[in-house]
Amino acid sequence: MCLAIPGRIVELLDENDHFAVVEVAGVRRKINVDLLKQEGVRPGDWVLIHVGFAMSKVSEEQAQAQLRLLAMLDEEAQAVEEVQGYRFD
Amino acid sequence: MCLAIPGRIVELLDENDHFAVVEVAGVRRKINVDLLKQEGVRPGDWVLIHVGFAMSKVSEEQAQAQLRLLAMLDEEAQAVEEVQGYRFD
Amino acid sequence: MAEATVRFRDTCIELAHGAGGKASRRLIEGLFLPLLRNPTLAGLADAAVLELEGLRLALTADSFVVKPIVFPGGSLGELAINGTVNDLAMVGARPLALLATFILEAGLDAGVLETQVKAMAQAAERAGVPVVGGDTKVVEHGKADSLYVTTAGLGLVDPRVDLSPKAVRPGDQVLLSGPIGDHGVTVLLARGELDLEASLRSDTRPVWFLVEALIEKVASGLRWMRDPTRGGVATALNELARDAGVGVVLFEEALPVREEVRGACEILGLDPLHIACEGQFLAVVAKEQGEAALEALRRTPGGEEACLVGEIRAEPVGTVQVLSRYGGSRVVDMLVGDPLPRIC
Amino acid sequence: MAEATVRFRDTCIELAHGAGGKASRRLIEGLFLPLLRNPTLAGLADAAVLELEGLRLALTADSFVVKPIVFPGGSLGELAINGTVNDLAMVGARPLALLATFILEAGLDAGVLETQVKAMAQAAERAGVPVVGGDTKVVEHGKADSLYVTTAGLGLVDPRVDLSPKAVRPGDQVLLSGPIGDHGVTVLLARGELDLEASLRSDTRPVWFLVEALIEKVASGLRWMRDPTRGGVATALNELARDAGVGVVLFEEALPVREEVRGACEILGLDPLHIACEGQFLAVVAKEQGEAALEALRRTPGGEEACLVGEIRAEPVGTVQVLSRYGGSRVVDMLVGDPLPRIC
Amino acid sequence: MRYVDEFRDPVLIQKTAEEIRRLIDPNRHYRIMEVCGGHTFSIYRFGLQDLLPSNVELVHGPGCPVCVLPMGRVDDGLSLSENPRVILTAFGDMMRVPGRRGSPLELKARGADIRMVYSPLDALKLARENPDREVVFFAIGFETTAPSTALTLLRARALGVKNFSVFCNHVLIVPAIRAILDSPDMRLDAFIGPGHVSTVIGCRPYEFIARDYGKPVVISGFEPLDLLQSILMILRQLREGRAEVENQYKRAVPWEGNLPALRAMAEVFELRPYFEWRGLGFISQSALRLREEFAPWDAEVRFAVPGVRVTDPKAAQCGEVLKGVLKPPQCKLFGRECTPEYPIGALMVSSEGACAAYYHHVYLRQAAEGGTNG
Amino acid sequence: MRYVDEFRDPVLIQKTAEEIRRLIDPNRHYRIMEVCGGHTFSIYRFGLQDLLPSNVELVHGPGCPVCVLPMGRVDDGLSLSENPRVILTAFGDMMRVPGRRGSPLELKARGADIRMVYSPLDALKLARENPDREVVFFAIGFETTAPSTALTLLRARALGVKNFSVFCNHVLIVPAIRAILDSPDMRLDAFIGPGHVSTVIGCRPYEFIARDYGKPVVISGFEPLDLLQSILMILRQLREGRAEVENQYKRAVPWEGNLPALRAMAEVFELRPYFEWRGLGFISQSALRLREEFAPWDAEVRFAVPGVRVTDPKAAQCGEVLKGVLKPPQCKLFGRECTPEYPIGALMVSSEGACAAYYHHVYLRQAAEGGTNG
Ligand code: SF4
Ligand code: SF4
Ligand SMILES: [Mg+2]
Ligand SMILES: [Mg+2]
Ligand SMILES: [Mg+2]
Ligand SMILES: [Mg+2]
Ligand SMILES: [Mg+2]
Ligand SMILES: [Mg+2]
Ligand SMILES: [Mg+2]
Ligand SMILES: [Mg+2]
Ligand SMILES: [Mg+2]
Ligand SMILES: [Mg+2]
Repeated sequence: MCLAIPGRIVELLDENDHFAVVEVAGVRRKINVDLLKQEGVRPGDWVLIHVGFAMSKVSEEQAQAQLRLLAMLDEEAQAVEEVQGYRFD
Repeated sequence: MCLAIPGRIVELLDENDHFAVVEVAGVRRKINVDLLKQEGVRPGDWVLIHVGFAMSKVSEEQAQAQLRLLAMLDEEAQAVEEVQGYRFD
Repeated sequence: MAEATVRFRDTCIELAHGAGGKASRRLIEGLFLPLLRNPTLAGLADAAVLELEGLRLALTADSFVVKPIVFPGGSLGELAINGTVNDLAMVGARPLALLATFILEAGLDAGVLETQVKAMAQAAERAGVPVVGGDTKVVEHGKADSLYVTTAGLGLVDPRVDLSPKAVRPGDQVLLSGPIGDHGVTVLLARGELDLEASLRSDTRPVWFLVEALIEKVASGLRWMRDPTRGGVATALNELARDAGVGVVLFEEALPVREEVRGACEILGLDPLHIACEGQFLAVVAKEQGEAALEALRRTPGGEEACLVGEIRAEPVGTVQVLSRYGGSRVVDMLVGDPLPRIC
Repeated sequence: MAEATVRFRDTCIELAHGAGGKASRRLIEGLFLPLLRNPTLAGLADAAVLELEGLRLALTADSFVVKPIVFPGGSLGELAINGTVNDLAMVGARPLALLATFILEAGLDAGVLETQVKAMAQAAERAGVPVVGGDTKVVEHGKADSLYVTTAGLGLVDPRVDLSPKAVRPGDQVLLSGPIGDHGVTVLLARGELDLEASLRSDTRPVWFLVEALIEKVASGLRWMRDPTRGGVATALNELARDAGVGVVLFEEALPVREEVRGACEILGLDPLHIACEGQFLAVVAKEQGEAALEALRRTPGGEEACLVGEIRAEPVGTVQVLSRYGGSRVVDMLVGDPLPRIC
Repeated sequence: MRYVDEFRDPVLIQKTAEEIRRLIDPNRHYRIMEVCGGHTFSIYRFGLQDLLPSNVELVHGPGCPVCVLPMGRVDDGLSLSENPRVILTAFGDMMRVPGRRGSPLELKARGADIRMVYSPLDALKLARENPDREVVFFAIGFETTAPSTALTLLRARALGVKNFSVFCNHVLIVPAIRAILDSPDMRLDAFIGPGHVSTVIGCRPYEFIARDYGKPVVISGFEPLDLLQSILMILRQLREGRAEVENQYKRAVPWEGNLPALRAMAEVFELRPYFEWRGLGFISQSALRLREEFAPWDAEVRFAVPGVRVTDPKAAQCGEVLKGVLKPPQCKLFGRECTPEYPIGALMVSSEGACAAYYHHVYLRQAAEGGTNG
Repeated sequence: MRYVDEFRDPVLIQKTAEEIRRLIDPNRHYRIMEVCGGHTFSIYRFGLQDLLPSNVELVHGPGCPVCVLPMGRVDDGLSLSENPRVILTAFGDMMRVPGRRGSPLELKARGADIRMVYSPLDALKLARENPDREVVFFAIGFETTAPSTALTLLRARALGVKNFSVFCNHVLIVPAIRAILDSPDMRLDAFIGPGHVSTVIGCRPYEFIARDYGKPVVISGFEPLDLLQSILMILRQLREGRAEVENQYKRAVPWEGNLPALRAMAEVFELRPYFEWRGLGFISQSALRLREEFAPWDAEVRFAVPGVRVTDPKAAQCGEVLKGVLKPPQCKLFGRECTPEYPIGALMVSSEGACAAYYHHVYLRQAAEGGTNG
């Protein structure tokens, strides 16, 4: 359920920041960004898009951390430790 | 103006004789015969049809008389007399 | 490509532009022909003829949108086969293969489609031509009226004939394969809007068998043929008169019109000469061979009612005249617009 | 005629029956083929091939109903020409002549028609094929959506090739002439309902020039071709897998898909393998000649993006599998119904 | 007796034509107006001019209902179709008549719901079949047609049909004839009286023509023999110096007309104080409107009708042609700007219109005879 | 970083898969339910089963919004389209879902005005563009989708749009998971938690699963690396005897969820006391309806909705499949009466439905491998 797609904010559309243009692999659409009011969105931010709404911001930091972690999976000892550290805290 | 076509009544359609079926060269249509109420129409009668209404009865007698008259046009002396007699009286 | 001159000036397409009369001709000559021009383009002919390795191939296509799709004596599907077979026959071509494409309205009852495809299969078998391919598209509900069928046909032109308006000469005879207007009047009545009833049937049928008989007998004297579909005999002959630079004369008394067709036309103020046929054709033959041609037609099953209906004259160029027994004459033009009942 | 067995059981025609996927196949195989059966009937092939006096003639017809009628990179009229030229090309036939029939909606702006006919004239010129005939019908306002065009084509099959699913062998290579899905996604976005924008253009173009290059180079090794229009690459290859009794394997990484097409498909939950192309084709060639074939395509203008996308395997029969770099695999079926966005 | 072919008999036609030739004074020019468009059509349809001596000139009158309708009325009627609830119905005759924004057919092509009917009763039926729509009947026609509209309205009232109404354009032929007689251009010798109108109004209403203006009137049928005989009867009157109303069409026209028809008309309609005719201008008491009791079925009451007046194109001489003052080809637009394919005036639309009839039956032949550039 | 291809990296995928293989106990059978249909789709789409040891079994859960909608609700919604004033709008996902009288697509084929929208905002826009029509949005979806409906309704109210309404079928995933956990058939070892739902509700609502039922939950993204890593994290918990809620999808899911979204939902919706789920039966407090303040925009208030209950065909085992008790091919109709071409249950319609996914990605291949009759 709930197909959601990461897209990049390329433009904020109105004064009250209700709408923004996002781009997904060269495809653009106007979406509603009211759900990210608190955090605020800016051009360049990545967001998850679902049925024309931005649902959450996508964190590059977290993404890099995940990929780093997985890359180290075969560096065994270290990996075990890290993966355990990745447990939710 | 006023295309009207001779057709033959083949059937009366309702109790009050509002409608009848007429036939024109094998083509049939339901028409309204209210305008001929006074004279009355019966199957076999010929009527002039205009926009779905019977406008008048067609008299075979008058038609025959006309054709007879025209046939005698070259029987000159007689014709002259007859044609004058055909004048409306 | 050099910029073509579009002479079509109507701003909006109307039914008349598809009715086969003057507006159709305006659209074809003013827009299609200038834009698509090339040496083979058929223009207003029934089929295009194309030379390939010594063979003359005939190609034609027509779309069929008739309403209702089933009517006494035929159906849209049957028409779609016969119409294309006949267009091939009109250039002297034996039909070899047909293609059929369907535009279906979403929501169409599958049984209705099946009936139409069956009618097509039967008509194709009767005409002796296989349907070798096709296509199906479905458009949204309300974006078509049940179904539209387009057929295309490939034929091989009989090597013995060479048909063209340019071959027509004063003195030639005009033959007609049978009574006119049956199809058009049948469909008009079948729509039900006019509330007229008559025991008429569409004349839809393949005429290749009749054409073949004609070719066998009088190939050298055969000048031109045309199936008088939309626009009727009057339009077909007006086009001939213009394209050939001749006058055409019809003998009113000789024109075969069934009683019911005449009756419906009287009621509606229409001229049978403007009403479509779907199983008849006009043929112009050299005077010397007129008798033989007529006999060949009449001897062939389905050709019994063929008759001589007119002749070609040098003048007045570009007109079709109808001569009556009593010496009156009238000029019959191409159909203007769709045939509309004249009533009041 | 023996009573044919109609196996089509759907009660009502839906858009899916014209979408080129499973429902289309069901309609064609269940209704059209049994009723119209004959030795030449093309069935699901792009074009029928017919022997005449030692020549192999190809015949094909398609109706075009695309909305909107003008979209980035093309138009209905352009599609109508290219689509038929390409269907001829897919059986190895050089296009010789086209026919075009029009179903026009009363009220259509004449300028719109002119634009489409011009697009057709230009496309025909680009493809080097004359439009030799046609037909025009007008239906009442609201009984069509602007205009529908049907084109039929005649081609001459190159004597050097003999294409058929039956010629396909395990080990053969699957080539693709360029990136997929451009047309389908462009049109989907051009409808405007989804409010998506991308700088995509339809890939509509004639591919005969590419096919010709292929024939010149590897005629003997060319087994089968197909333009993956409605239903896309997945449907075309599933049909091949079934008709040839082979398995088809595609290499996920090798499939050329433009970024924007990939993006739109991600957003809408669609698979690019189900999206229509109008200027690409699939070719199966003998393994030994795969390299030469690819080179021939890439050397020809418009073929630069051609690539090897898969191979034929003996098993599993009747399936198309996509293999990913990391060892995963998935089966891709024919399109079921019209491609519908998956959203929530 | 089928009342058709019998009156097209070649032998009798020749005989009658010969008698006409025998009767005329070769030094006199005869101008006879056939009032009715149906006669105009028959004359061309049967090539009757070919049978008449060249000094017997048939002049086409105003009896073509679509021809005399001013373009403003056409536009008024068509404006009703802009209401999406309205189904506008009209006879086939109306469908190609040009309004300012196109003919009914053109508006229909662009999406208006305009339908052709054969009878006003069919329009009423349509209303009963479409209770959620408003069906308006665009009524046109002379006294022949008006009774059918009247009966249809009486029926609508009796059946309580509330979504049916009539846009009434019925006109009366007799005031139009009087207007022509009063025109200073008038150069007519006699009238062929309208056969079908007369089945309703009878023969008496024409008596003033004979009495006050001294012009013979012969009420005529529509077959070749009818028209030839009527011409013969007129020529006899002229030769004998008589001016009377005679009834050639006795087989269909009773002297008194049709009383039920006249009664129905009287019940439903009243005279408009004046009405504009194309070309003839305003003629008082020359048209009908619905009585107040029929207001619920009167489209002019129920809908906002703009009431536009549109002047014909300057060069168009429809009015002069309608009055018989000019022959169609004398109009500067004839055959050039104005053709049956692109009509400017209604006279070029209806096959009963003088211009269309002349175009098809005379002009085309003459053009062809004059060369291929015609 | 594009957040797509990076998570499909073949080297990392192989590494993670290897780590999974290294970690498992070959003598143990692992049954892990992916709650979310999006996960089901990804698993098949990327062929992830091929990468997993055969004793790691992924069980498909109830997280496919069209799958869990009982046919009665589908019929109720579709019945609205019988009103000719109504334009019924729905996501593409709904269009092929069978109701008793056909799917939305079939009804549309027969003339109903049913349109696909990408966003509820598009339905609202349609309403503003068609002021003379009634636009109804057939709302489906879990907590991910409900906020968008809520915001759309708030917008409709703010703009005063009166011809827009919502037929609300939003359901909540947490009560459904509890129902599965409480089912006597339950034999699951752990859950892959729904990533996109969690962007709204955060991670806390799953804690009862770990705490009360002792099952690990890992909230997961949808790319191959996300799912493999989540399985790895679950296997680690199981190996270490832990049962915790972990968040693999940290790049998108905040622990607390999305407060504005939760607030909008609370403002517009209230819990239904109970709601029927296909296969799972009535689950209390498992769905949302519009609050009384939104009655003017509530299609169930504004229109007569029949409220039909339709039992699934007897042999259909959608419910058992939805609960993870049966695998799709264990349903007697699977692949025979029920196929993607002729679906009987919604699970065979949506590409997120367990049956459709299994059919396309497993069954077809197996059938082919088993010979051509498959
Ligand atoms: S030619 Fe045309 S404009 Fe002139 S009088 Fe006739 S209808 Fe009127
Ligand atoms: S196969 Fe069909 S009927 Fe059986 S569980 Fe799946 S969707 Fe339901
Ligand atoms: Mg023809
Ligand atoms: Mg043709
Ligand atoms: Mg038949
Ligand atoms: Mg034809
Ligand atoms: Mg096709
Ligand atoms: Mg193809
Ligand atoms: Mg084709
Ligand atoms: Mg282009
Ligand atoms: Mg094609
Ligand atoms: Mg044609």
